[in-house]
Amino acid sequence: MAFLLLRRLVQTALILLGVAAITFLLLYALPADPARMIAGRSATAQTVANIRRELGLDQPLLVQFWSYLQGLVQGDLGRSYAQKTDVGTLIAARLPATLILMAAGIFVEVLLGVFLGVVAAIRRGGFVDRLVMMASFVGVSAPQFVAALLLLYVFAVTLAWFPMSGFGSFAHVVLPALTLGILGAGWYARMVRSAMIDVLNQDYVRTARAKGLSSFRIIFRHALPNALLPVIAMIGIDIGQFMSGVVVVEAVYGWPGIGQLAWQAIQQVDIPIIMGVTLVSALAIVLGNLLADLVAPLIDPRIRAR
Amino acid sequence: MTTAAPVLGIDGLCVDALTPQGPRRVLDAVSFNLMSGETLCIAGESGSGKSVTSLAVMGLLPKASLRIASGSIKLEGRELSKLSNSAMRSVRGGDVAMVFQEPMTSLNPVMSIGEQLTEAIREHQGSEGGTASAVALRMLDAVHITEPARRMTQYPHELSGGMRQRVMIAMALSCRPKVLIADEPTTALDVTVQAQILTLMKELKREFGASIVLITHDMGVVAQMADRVVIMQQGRIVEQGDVLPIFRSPRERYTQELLAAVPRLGAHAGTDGPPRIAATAAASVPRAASPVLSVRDLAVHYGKKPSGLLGGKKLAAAVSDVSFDIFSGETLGLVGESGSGKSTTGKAVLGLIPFDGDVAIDGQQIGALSQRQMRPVRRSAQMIFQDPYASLDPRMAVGAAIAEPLLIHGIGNRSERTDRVADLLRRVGLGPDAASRYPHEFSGGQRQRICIARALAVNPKLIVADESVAALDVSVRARVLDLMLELQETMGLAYLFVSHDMAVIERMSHHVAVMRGGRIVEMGTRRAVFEDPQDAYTRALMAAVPLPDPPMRKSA
Amino acid sequence: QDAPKQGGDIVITYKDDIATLDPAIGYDWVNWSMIKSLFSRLMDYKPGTTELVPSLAETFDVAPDGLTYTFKLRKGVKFTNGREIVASDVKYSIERAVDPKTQGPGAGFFGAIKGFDDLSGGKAATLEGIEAPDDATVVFHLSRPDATFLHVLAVNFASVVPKEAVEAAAGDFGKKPVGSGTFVLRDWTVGQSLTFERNPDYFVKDMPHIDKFTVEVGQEPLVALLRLQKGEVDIAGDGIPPAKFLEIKNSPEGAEIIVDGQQLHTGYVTLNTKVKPFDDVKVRQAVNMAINKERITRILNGRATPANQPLPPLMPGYDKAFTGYDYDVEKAKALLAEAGHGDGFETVLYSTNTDPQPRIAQAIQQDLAAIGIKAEVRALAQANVIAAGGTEGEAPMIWSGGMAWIADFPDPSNFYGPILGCSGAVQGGWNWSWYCNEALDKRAVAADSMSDPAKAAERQAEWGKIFTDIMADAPWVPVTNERRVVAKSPRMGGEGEIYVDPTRVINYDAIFVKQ
Amino acid sequence: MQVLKSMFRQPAALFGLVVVALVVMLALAAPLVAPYSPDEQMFDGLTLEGAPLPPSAQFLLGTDTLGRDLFSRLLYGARTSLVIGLVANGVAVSIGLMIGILSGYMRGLIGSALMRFTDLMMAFPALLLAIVLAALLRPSLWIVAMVIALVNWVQVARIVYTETRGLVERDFILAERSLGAGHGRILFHHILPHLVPTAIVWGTLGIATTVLLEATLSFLGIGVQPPTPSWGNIIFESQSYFQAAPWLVFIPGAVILLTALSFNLVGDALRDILDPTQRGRG
Ligand SMILES: Nc1ncnc2c1ncn2[C@@H]1O[C@H](COP(=O)(O)OP(=O)(O)OP(=O)(O)O)[C@@H](O)[C@H]1O
Ligand SMILES: Nc1ncnc2c1ncn2[C@@H]1O[C@H](COP(=O)(O)OP(=O)(O)OP(=O)(O)O)[C@@H](O)[C@H]1O
Ligand SMILES: [Mg+2]
Ligand SMILES: [Mg+2]
Repeated sequence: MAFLLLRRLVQTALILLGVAAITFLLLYALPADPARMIAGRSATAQTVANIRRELGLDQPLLVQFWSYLQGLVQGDLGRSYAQKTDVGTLIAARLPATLILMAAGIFVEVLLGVFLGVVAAIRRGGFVDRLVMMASFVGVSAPQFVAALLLLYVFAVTLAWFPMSGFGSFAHVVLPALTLGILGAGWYARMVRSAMIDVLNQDYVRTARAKGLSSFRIIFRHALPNALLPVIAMIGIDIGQFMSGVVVVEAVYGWPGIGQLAWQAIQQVDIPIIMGVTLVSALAIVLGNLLADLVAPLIDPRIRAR
Repeated sequence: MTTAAPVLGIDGLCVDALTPQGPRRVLDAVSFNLMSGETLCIAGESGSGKSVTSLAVMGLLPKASLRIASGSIKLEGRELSKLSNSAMRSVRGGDVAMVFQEPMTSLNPVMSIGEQLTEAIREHQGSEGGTASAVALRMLDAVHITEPARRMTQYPHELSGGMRQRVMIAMALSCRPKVLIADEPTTALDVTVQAQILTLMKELKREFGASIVLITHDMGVVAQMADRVVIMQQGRIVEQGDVLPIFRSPRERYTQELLAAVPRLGAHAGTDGPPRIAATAAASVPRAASPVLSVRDLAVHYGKKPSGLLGGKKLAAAVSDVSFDIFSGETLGLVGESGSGKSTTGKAVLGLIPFDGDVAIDGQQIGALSQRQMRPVRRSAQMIFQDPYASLDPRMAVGAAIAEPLLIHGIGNRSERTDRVADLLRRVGLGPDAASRYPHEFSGGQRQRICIARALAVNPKLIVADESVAALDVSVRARVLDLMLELQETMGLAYLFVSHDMAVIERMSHHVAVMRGGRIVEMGTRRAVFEDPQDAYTRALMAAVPLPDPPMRKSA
Repeated sequence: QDAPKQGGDIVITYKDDIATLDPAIGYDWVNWSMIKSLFSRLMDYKPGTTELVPSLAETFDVAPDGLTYTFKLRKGVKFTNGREIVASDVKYSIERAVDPKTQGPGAGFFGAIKGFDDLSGGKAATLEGIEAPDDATVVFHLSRPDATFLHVLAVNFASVVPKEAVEAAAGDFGKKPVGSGTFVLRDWTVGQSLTFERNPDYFVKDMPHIDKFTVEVGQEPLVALLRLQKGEVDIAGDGIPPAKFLEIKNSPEGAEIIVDGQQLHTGYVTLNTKVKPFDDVKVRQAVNMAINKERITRILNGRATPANQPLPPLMPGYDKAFTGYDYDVEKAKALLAEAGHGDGFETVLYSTNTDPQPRIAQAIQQDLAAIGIKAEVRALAQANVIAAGGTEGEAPMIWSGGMAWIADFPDPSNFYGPILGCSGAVQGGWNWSWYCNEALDKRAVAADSMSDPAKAAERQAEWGKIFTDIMADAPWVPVTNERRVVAKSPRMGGEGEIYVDPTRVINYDAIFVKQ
Repeated sequence: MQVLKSMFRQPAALFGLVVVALVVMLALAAPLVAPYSPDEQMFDGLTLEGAPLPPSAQFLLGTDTLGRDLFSRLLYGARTSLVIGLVANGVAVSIGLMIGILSGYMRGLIGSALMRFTDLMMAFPALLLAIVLAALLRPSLWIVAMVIALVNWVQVARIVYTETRGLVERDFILAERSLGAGHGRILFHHILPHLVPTAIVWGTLGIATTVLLEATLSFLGIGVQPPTPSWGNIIFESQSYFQAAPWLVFIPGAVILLTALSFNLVGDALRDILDPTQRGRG
């Protein structure tokens, strides 16, 4: 077990290295010149050249990458071009917000999705099932921006149950998490529904019923765990999405997460920040997947670690 | 005989199977009563509707495919078929408990044995965790499972077929139900355990006044257990009555046939091999110089391989020091305690699980072969798995499943394959319409026959048959066994024949090996082992075989 | 208008994070006005106007040859760390802005100071052109006359910073700024908010008016507006998004909320003079006539006015009499035919991808189609458009919206060099028309040398002429002069101009709360 | 044929089938059906203040912020969006299925390497790839389709991988091996069919999300460029107008929803028909 973990950690490091290398390459394939973005419109060619030299952008690509890696091993993510601050500090400042939103969002998503999926599977073909199906499609077809604003209108402006914007208290996290949860729950609901339909036809569910167990226990203790494998995988995937891809919701609710940082950095070609965010979210994704792989055998004892 | 109202009364029960072609009647006007403290045995043809009847009583018919068309089911005068779901819940498990036919798929793969046992106890007796698990442990002990405490923490896939069956029984008995419906409860058990289980059920009946519906193919069990007997065929009850009259003077033709077909231990005493079936076969095929299957020092460990760095789990051998040869045209019968490693041996000799030691099929060491190199070997060596349902792809029509080995090994063209499938189905006693149906639409015995047909499809040289006739009623079983013998004679097939039914072993085997605790404790010719058993365990096995004769029970 | 009242805390929102508050580095329109308020400079502008006034300097004196500027510093002005400002601080601050190590974008502004090339080329550590003969006197020696030099001393890059604080911050001065402006940065929660408090020791009495302002970043403009309407926010810094503009404008409280002011901005389409067929002046003129600017201002809900010359109306030198090219499809077609493109041609029009820019690009696209020019619109992230513009032969047409020139200081010269002069028509430059007219360049240099304040009017006229003359070559299609729209809560007081200050966007020093 | 017949028996599936057919036909017949050119910014398509017009007899579904007819744009947009939703998403699901199955099935080095490759692809910022491609290539529908396929397959692969890992441990796979079935046969005849439900979920929910994703990508400059309409960019262009001009957001949103839903209805019916364990239901 420990050995396996060790192996996966080494693989994780390799994946991160791969991500770093590809990202670096891609960023330098961009025609946009970070030095010019920093220098702005009034700068003379000399100023631009100076900035480029100071940033080390005039070095060969490999040299740049190498020195980046050297910094990386020492835990140094570099300095932002535009903000002239440690990238590590910038990311660390936003990490708590991202992690909180991730946890809350996934919580809502999974809770809602699993619940709806189970209900739909039980009431298969019925009205409730249709309704859940509709709802899940509304969720995935809704543009995030509009959905977020609608929720904001209803719950923050009209009802004033929650603050409109900001970060700090539990009330603040409710709406963004709800938005993400509602939009993402459709996936879970559909996956759970189809897995549950399969499981509910299995003999062991029949056995459980023969024991006279409550429907609740049959569904949630006997059937659901057998349908959870894809959900676990989905959570692994979602961790990645949340680490880098919730710009819109963050923006609408003024949530100081990493998404906004990344988005701004991309606009400004602030390579160190892009690299930093990429690596951090890559790490989260790999860890998420690792977690999913480790949890799967716990849920299904038949899957023994290979 | 009391005149009191029956505990369970079934009257005119009709069940339809819903098919794309419209409803098909699988139960037709079934009526019988179960009196308090009585044991009612249902015997009959495979696929005759025994399991469907019991499912109907439990209210557990699969909604998607089976539906009660008419009739009533009354428990102590209460109509069950009209009960609400929640009212039915307290009946299930508490008043009526059931042991299902297929233990492999009837246990939840992701829950530990302990949890599956205790939850029912808690549900119906409201005992706290501690007492519930104490009860569970006691029940496991009562069904004679080895190391019951360890089993509590294990998962179904880690248990042998027989162990799972015993878990199922323990589960059903743990709540002390008024009515116990047991669908082939002892099919997968060796006879010594079977005897113990049957005793247990009798005790239960005596202690708690429970009534029992016992579905079984084993006329020995019927004779030993039944107060009354119901004989079913094609969804109908052909005969019912007290056990003695039925055994003594069966009225219906089918009942007569059924009883006539019952194999009796010792029927073949004094002979060396199985009886000859095919008149056309050569008088005697000379024994080949080299064996079809040669096994030396086989050992199998379950669990993780120890990994160099930090060490893995400590491994217990499920099988060790197993060596034997099987020559073509011969059968090695493998008997033994449940969990003794029979299935494990069977899987290992076909290279389906990792093993240590040497296994040679047709002279070829399989340990070192790649998947590709294995393929021709697979054609000549087939396996019939202990659990037919689990070993069939639920999404593949039965016809396709049987044709699959043909396809895999590139035998015949499309129409030849269709013909071959139809032929095989006929030979194992299934209608040609079976080809287009799916595994879940069959009875346990029918599925077993499908698996046999699939193994026979490619005309292999060696078949590992793991309890492969356990779920068949005696008449079909006799036909299937005859078929297997005939193939052996005509084509020189070799069998590794795993069974707990001593009569069947006696009928089929040239040689017999007895396993216990992962080792072979006794091996020899059939005659030697059956007529002069050396090992104490073998002797116990012989003694425990139930005799299909009610009066003898009384005098015993 | 009522007189400014003292006191009050306000909340301001922006979408983008504040990059830095280091005056030598910060160069976007959001931090520009904050830096202005954190620091002081020798020169500054009267709030809401383009009028230069001495600030840290008490008096100044320009030598007749225009090559020497002498400033006398105000006495007793202190940095917020308590130390008094001396002349050497001015010298240090400007040298810091020029020093390549600082990686500051504004170095080029100081190009006229003697020794600039040595310092920026890394050959010297100081600027020989700045002298601090005593604590109260700073003397600048220029290598060429520069009529905009006083403006240069008013841009943020000329802000005076204390050396000890810069060094103490160890490279993080942008997050821990120390200056002598109207406000002090009290708190900065990265990614969330910044709090500025008034500097009680500011050298002008009763400046600033408010006690404190909190800047919340990462705020979606639409939401900021909602919060403003609920009273949670006092100024929505990003203004009113197009989608909301009409609704707010036509609402009863609209007039109170909307501040709509002119800025030094022109939106234009560059026509790449090095790319066929835009190398033909007739084609460029035809394009100028083809674009229906009225319609575009309508799409912008009337928040802009049609433009006909590069200079915006607020800029000194703007020629009111000039009418440029009128919208005339027939004439445009005729010109195209004359140039041999009667059947039209295909080309590409770049634009940034933030609303409403792609929409305007599409409006232009449709107008071009009317005279037979099939333009493919390519809406990209800003950095990519800038890269395409600065690559020779790459982008035939660029709609400048979103990146358009907003002047650093209110002088016409600021609208020429990088964007229309030969010096900008280089790889990586900002002259996306790649227009280089040596004769005009010479006239521009000449005009900038007229540093004698007495000749200011003459210089302005000459600059105005340069820009109208450029239009004869039509390297641009001046399309609109956009007004800036800021939303403020009704309790905020002050003229519109201080919310849309031509030199600093929001003038935090001048705004006040009405109570 | 049998399949089609079974489908006609289910009202939901029939509804789905009809909508799908309608959408496809309308997309093909857009030039014949559309009342205006999708790109024409009509003079009378905006109010004097420059606001878009709500649905009316003249403009059936109203106009957008440039004064173009929304109905016509939706018709033409169907072409782009169907390609994205069906082709791009279809390719993504197929690749994901393939790689997921393989990595879940294969033991040892290859399986593990495949999964790590998927992890790598997943950890890699797709947005960045899109931006770089946008900057380097001439944007086109096919490039955006390619990027979407490239981005989306990974997630499918992940799910399929986990499910496959559960499936290979089932007894019938062991039974297949005993018959001598090769890897290919086990993979495609015995594991793949069990993944059909998953594939249908992703295939149909994916239609909606990829249609929206396309808009994000066009926004980044890759993919269809203005004024070519797609359902996604119609919404995106006007999403902040959802109050001022709700028809600009909610009508295309409903169209996407309805289309994805209809495909799902068809897919679900197909799955039920193909899934023997669900047969016989009334
Ligand atoms: N889910 C189902 N759908 C359709 N037909 C079914 C289904 N289950 C059972 N059948 C059919 O109903 C009949 C009775 O089956 P049942 O399982 O009761 O047989 P059985 O008497 O228990 O046989 P065995 O001894 O082989 O277990 C069989 O013909 C079987 O094929
Ligand atoms: N996958 C597994 N993991 C761990 N232990 C296992 C596994 N499969 C079987 N065993 C153990 O191996 C031993 C032998 O099991 P096997 O299935 O070979 O018994 P068997 O002789 O076939 O019994 P039965 O007659 O009950 O089928 C048992 O103790 C069982 O618990
Ligand atoms: Mg049965
Ligand atoms: Mg076994």
